[in-house]
Amino acid sequence: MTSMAAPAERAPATPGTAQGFEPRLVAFVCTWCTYQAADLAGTTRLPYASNVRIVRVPCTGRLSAEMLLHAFTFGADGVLVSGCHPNDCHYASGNLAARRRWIVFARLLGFLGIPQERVRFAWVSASEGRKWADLVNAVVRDLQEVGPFTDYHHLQRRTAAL
Amino acid sequence: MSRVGVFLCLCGKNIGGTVDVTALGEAARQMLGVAHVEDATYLCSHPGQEQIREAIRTHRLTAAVVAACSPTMHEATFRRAAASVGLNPYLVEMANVREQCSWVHRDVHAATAKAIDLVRMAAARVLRSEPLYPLTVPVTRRALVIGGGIAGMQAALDIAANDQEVVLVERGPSLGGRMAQLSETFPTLDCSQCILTPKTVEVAQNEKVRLLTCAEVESVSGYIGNFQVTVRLRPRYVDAERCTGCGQCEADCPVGKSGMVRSEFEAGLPQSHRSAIYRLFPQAVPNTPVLDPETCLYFQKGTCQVCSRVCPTGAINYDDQPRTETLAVGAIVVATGLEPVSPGIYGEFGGGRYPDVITGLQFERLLSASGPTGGEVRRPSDGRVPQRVVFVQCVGSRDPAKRLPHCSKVCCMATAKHATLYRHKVPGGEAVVFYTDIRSPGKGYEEFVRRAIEEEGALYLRGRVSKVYPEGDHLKVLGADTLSGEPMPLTADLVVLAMGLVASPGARELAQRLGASVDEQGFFTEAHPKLRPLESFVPGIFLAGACQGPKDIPDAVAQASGAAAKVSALLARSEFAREPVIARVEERTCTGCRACIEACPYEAIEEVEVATAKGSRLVAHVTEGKCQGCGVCAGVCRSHSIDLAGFTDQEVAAQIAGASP
Amino acid sequence: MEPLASERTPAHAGDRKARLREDFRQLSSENYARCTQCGRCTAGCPLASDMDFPPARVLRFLQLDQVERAARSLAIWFCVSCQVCTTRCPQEVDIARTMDSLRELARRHSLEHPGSGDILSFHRSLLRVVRRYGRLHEFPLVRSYKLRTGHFFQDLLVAPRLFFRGKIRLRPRKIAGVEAVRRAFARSGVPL
Amino acid sequence: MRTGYYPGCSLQGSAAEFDISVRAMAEGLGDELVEVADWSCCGATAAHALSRDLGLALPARNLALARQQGFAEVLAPCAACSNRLQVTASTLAEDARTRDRIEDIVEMPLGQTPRVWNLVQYLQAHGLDALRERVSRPLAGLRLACYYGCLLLRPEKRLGFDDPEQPASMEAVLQALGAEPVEWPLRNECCGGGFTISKPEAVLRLAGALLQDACAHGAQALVAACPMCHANLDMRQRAIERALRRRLRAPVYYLSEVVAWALGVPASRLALGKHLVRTPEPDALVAATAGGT
Repeated sequence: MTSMAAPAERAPATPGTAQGFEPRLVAFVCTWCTYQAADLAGTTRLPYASNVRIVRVPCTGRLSAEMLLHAFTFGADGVLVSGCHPNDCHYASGNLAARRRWIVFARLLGFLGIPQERVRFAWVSASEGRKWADLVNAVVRDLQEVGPFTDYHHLQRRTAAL
Repeated sequence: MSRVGVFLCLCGKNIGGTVDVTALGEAARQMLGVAHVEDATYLCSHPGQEQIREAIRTHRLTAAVVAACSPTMHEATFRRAAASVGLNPYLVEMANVREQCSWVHRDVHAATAKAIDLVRMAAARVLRSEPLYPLTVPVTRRALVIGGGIAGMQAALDIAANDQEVVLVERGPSLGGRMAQLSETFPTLDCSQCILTPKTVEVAQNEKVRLLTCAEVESVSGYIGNFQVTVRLRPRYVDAERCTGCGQCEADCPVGKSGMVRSEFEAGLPQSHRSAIYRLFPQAVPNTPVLDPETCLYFQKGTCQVCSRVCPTGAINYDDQPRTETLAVGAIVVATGLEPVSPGIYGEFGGGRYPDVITGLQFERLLSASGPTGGEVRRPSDGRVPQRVVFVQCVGSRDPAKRLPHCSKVCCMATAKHATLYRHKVPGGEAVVFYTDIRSPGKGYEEFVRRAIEEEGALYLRGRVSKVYPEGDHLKVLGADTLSGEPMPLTADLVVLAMGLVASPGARELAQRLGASVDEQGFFTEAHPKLRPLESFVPGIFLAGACQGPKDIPDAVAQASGAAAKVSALLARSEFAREPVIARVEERTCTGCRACIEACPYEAIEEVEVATAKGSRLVAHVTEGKCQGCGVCAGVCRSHSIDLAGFTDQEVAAQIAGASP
Repeated sequence: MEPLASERTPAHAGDRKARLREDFRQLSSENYARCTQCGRCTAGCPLASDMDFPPARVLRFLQLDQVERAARSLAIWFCVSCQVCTTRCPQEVDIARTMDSLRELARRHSLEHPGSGDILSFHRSLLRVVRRYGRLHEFPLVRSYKLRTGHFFQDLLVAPRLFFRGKIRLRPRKIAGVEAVRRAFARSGVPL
Repeated sequence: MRTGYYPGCSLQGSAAEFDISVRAMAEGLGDELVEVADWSCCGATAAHALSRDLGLALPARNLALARQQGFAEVLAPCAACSNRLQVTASTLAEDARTRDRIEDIVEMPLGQTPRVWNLVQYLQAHGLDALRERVSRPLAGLRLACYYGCLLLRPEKRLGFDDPEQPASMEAVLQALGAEPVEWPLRNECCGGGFTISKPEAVLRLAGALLQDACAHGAQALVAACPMCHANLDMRQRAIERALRRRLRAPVYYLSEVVAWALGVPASRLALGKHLVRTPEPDALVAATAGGT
């Protein structure tokens, strides 16, 4: 069962504590598909890792590079961006616009010294509650492998007012 | 100086059982800008809402955070409550601590820690929020109904009954849908055609209803109240104005005489055939035949033209071309219905391989007085009257192994009906039914099934069938009776498979064009499984009948009328208020780089000239009516000059910052 | 009458039932709650008519946590591993594997149904020959089977025809790696 | 082309003619079969019936041997052997914990295992068109019933070989040889498998039904690819005739026998005489029925 495989549902320990490291995961999800999927996971009571903090936007196309960087500067060890499946975007093509942007953005990440494995893009539709739960578990597990991300914390003050 | 109120809902034990609400309250009190914290067992209840109103008044709150269920559930509720005491509804933010916390985490510490973060995120966000005021948009007072089955017709008629215009788009050549193929209907056994045809005529004659057949929705743009729909009309090759429906063409068509083409309406029964120019059934509405170029000798071989020669009114037009038409409508009803699973995916039953293994729909046509056998039950292979018919249920239903886990809902009743009608038509015959569970909720349904068993003498065996295969000129059915716990191999003359039901072909593509979503079986997803079963996720697009899930006739009709009522309510007003979540341009910093204009999926942004000290320059401008609030423009703007009201850069940034303690 | 899972007393050292359940869980990871008792396995089973309980009933026992009853059944021995049940199960329960698991369980706790004699003897004779030579040889197999079962006259008509067609080798040879094979037998801990 | 060859125990004994014809067939295809050195029994139906671990360990040892000896592909003509080898390979591939346990049992690494072919897959790998071209004695006018039985097809999820309900791969091979495969519904049903000796009455019933169905659909002979099936259909046929009180005398070819024959391998090298039911050369069979017997 998924919950078995899920990382321990303990309060996220302060990143850096070697043992039982509980990563902080910020998830940017679109309101029409993935947010609904997360709700569905709830209504069907599918347990999953509690490490995730959801930021809801109308469409993943709304997101800008700054927002993701911002998440890292405020202590995220990883970022998950999930919207509607291609062609299922509530706004016709917003998710694809986003997708195109990430291709460019991925390079920027590297340039800024953020390992690509810390940012994950996914497509989860409103009917895929199970997929959402599995996705979060998988990402959190991966982040536990990669370990805490501290390089950006010193920027916190400066970028506080974006 | 802003004063944020934080309201914590225990939702009975739903939240309170997993999240330590006391600790949550303590933490909330420490949060920036929080002036007041209180909790309640059910905030959404009347006393709960009153509690919020009261607190806003007495503590002079300038914003509120409600930590409760998903905003999809109750955001509107709480915003209304706030608005009623003068707090701008957009200064109320929800923290989803139920669906996305207490229901998915079991450890109290983890859940509480997360809940605290969620509340902090919401509080930080709402501090950056500003009051917003609803926009009003004009409403096109015309509805589009997609699908001319019983649900679509009912919806169209009900909307028309409110004196509102309806365009009914049907993919096929005539009205009626699945119901037209049924012989009798359970549980009353009245003839399907007899109760259906009056409705089809009603639709055709209603001057508020515009009927487009051989038509499919090609593209949809716009939004609630203001949809632009492009419809593609396939050529019929028969001029409806001239055609008198005499049927001469149909009668003389050599393809029809040859019996080469099986009739789709007869569910492909081998005994059935149709002409290349044909009507689905004699009482079809419209009564104008349609020519099928795939099977027409003239289109295939360039010779024949018999139909145009025999047509007394010269209505045949081989040069007929496809057309597209764009309609402006305020609301859309989807009524695209369902189709049976193909028997081909069950090789072990040999449906489509062994002639005397047929589907339930094919059996309907064998029973139907207007069917290929004139209502006599005769087997496809040799025309003999079957002395034992074995009905197999749950073929393509309740079968996770075939990725069809759902119950198709109507098959139990349909099978009981088939067994009953067979016994009426072949008194000496044996009807044996293999079922998994008998599901007969519905008025008079259980009684109907019991009658089939007790009075009609159908033998019901609880067990699924493993294999069906020919043995001599009979069929061997390897079944089981799990109640006696014995294998039950039977010999049969005819086997009827109750095929499971999935959304009709093209539903998925249509959903994409509409921006709506469907489930694994292609059924449209409703906006809320319990409270909004008639609406799709897309405002202004409603669901009627089996496109939303398997349904019998009464259910389909009921849902159609419900959807129609919603449409009428929407079209009753010439204007309607919509969410003020739209893009706004800061002209002073806009560089006119056009990035947003390229990015906008709705062509809602254009260039306008603004005066400057030294003449003028071009900046972006948002057309409020067109903007759907996706925010793609704000995502691409390099100078942060275009922002999305309700999801501003500042609000999102604050929410992110709030995620860290 | 065995208790339902819900009524089950916590396992302690002396609790044979609990040990049985534990052993079974180890051998089979199937989720028997998935079975809807639709009977498709029974319907397609070529041996169902010879069994004391049809396959679906054996699964029912497991749903009721009556593991011992399932392991004591004759059905599990009459299963010929044709896999029709597994292939056609709508709920994707691996019934054929379950029969394997129950047979192994029955062996470990010596719960074999008395009627399993011939089939079990054949399996055992076969494996003993394999353990001895590394490969199967029909002559010692049939000899050992007949000794075990006392069916001395079975196939007396066929045997010579087989022999004269050179289908039975009288002098079986051992393979080089026979020791490795024997160790594999030992480690698998299958009682022969 | 150099393919590993895992004959399996039956082919060394009661199914010797199967072994003979497979080797002849491969030669006819210009392929070199190299026997996996010191192979051991796969445990067939008995091992997995009594012990999960032994049921995996015995095939695993042979997979590991084949790997050590550098075979990328291994042909296991016996349906039971190919089934056990393939099931084991896929189980080990997907379940690391089991793999570790079995590695300890067989004292050999099991990380990588060779691709195992059953007889039909082997021919498919050669390409049916290539086969068609090599045919020198087409089986024209010969109506054959392909018998798949269980082990070639099931468990579908692990073997992924052919549609377990309406298989057609053997028919395709026979068509390439010019024969006329008959469609008969019981071709994927069980013949009684390993119960030949331990539960003969069941075998008589099941195999009997199969033989009758095949004949009822106009087959002049059956084609099998499994020694167990062959034993039940051929060796037991007299007993079946007695039980049914009906004369069948239906020859049961091994697939490799008809392929080899069509490729021009002289009958003298095929040992058809080892079958218990008199089994003429295919062309004789055509002549016989043409003569109207």
